[in-house]
Amino acid sequence: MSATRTAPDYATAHIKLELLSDPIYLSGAREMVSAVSRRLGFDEVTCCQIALAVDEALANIICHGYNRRTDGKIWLYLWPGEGVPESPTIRIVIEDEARQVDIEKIKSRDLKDVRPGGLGVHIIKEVMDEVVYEKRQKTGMRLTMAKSVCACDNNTGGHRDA
Amino acid sequence: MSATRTAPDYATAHIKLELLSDPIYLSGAREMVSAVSRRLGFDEVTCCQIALAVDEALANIICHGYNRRTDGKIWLYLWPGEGVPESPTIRIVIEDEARQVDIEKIKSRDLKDVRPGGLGVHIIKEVMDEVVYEKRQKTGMRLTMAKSVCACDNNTGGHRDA
Amino acid sequence: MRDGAAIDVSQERVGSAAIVRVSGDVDMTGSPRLRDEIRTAQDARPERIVIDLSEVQYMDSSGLATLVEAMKIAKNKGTLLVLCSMHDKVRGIFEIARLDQYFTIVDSTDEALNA
Amino acid sequence: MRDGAAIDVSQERVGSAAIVRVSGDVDMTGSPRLRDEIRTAQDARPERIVIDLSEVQYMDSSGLATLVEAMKIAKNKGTLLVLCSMHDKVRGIFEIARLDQYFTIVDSTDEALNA
Ligand SMILES: Nc1ncnc2c1ncn2[C@@H]1O[C@H](COP(=O)(O)OP(=O)(O)O)[C@@H](O)[C@H]1O
Ligand SMILES: Nc1ncnc2c1ncn2[C@@H]1O[C@H](COP(=O)(O)OP(=O)(O)O)[C@@H](O)[C@H]1O
Repeated sequence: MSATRTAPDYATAHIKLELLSDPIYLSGAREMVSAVSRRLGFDEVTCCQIALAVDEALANIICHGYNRRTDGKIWLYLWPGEGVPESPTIRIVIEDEARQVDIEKIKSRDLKDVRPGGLGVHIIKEVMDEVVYEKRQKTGMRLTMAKSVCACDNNTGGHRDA
Repeated sequence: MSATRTAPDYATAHIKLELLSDPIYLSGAREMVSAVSRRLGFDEVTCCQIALAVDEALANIICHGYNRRTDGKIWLYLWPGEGVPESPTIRIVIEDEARQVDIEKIKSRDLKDVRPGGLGVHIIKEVMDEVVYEKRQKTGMRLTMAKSVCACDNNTGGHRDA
Repeated sequence: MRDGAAIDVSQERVGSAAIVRVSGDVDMTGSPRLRDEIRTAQDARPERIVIDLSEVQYMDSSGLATLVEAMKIAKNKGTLLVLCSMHDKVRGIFEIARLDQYFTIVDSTDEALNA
Repeated sequence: MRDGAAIDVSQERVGSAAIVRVSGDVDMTGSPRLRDEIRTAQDARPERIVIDLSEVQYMDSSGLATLVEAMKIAKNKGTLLVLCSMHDKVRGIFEIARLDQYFTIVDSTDEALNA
């Protein structure tokens, strides 16, 4: 989950969203991703889950990356998968210029140790098929997430047992 | 309605969205704008109207600017107004690299001459407070739109008589 | 290829009337499908076409264009065309376009079948 | 200054119970308001706190954190805390976080008042 990759091919993204690290823009970002997912062919539940993953990722960048500064920048890139609406795919890359943290530290609490907080990263990993955190070249972090639904299976993800 | 202006101060935009001129992304763009408008303090009806104006503007760029090519680029910039939630303001700039047209030609049909089509620009002007079309410096068009609700009036726009 | 439309359109025959039911967003991606379905309904030459918009949360000018075209054809053919169960949000755009008087708009399918 | 929260929270006393009603999106902007309202309810030391989520279409982990905290305080004070009328979309996130067993979740306010 922490492989080092080269930067994505930004130029091929179908959608690029740059927003300030202000929590008031979380809903705009997730509604956009949710609406696009729907048009790509994902069912309602999966659209909500993809939007939730985006919301959790952005909230973490705002809280942990920018320490709740509201003037930081966040970039979201979106690629639809090739293919039929029965097997939609979406790839999302989220980048920031916030502080860099060691990848091992990006993890939620033990689920059994119930206390407020410490669930965002778990939710992201549960809901998406592919989740890779990495440090960007110079500054900030990059999160790459992908989700596919195969026409042949009914598993829309999210409720698997860990 | 066709004053020539200098380019907006892109760097100060709170949100920048770049998307392909593919109609499947219309819903993502308008849902984003609608959600942001809601957080800025606009009421439900006004949020829908602002989203509608954005949708009409993007659809026109796709149809008339890019002649339905789906690989053109469109940029949307968004600025919130300063001020209290009781008097929200939003400013939206939409730009393209499509063909340039004379500003006088960007107008809807006479409303009395009922026929299919020819309503988008009318809707945009009816719904927003400020609507300015202009040619960009080298290529493409720019549309600047703004909407405010004054705490002191109940006119949320859109149903005025022309 | 995906067509990206978030719309469903179906039709039903009730006596001499055709009911066209739409759900989803009637925007540039959805309007062509609505247009096709209304055409099919019109080709069967019903006395009345009812377009049920109860499940439509969003419509833009491409939807208006589709309905204006349908109305023109209906008038030509002497068919009655009635819109019903429109949400306030959707009615707003008919008012902005001054089309609320051009169409017959009623509250329910029942009313539309008997209007 | 705008606070950007798209949430409304109110409360009502019904006998020895406090009902906290939430509507809107319980995300990072909305959760602090929910937290305040639950605190106020808890300070009045009711026997039971019912959190009515019927008008909540969206919740993220900040909402879960707020409710887990409320539950911890409730357990400390010997108050019963019950969640009710949760949408399936919202229940999904409780399941993902394995919190569906941690909370008492019922279908209606009536049930919550009598559970
Ligand atoms: N974008 C990020 N930048 C820096 N640290 C992060 C980021 N996302 C997550 N983390 C780290 O991972 C931890 C777990 O995150 P999460 O599961 O979302 O729970 P919480 O945010 O409630 O602590 C955080 O406490 C933080 O240390
Ligand atoms: N972004 C644009 N680029 C080029 N021409 C445009 C653009 N927007 C509007 N127009 C012109 O304005 C006219 C009126 O637009 P509109 O009122 O939306 O009706 P319609 O799109 O149905 O023709 C269009 O026919 C077109 O000639």
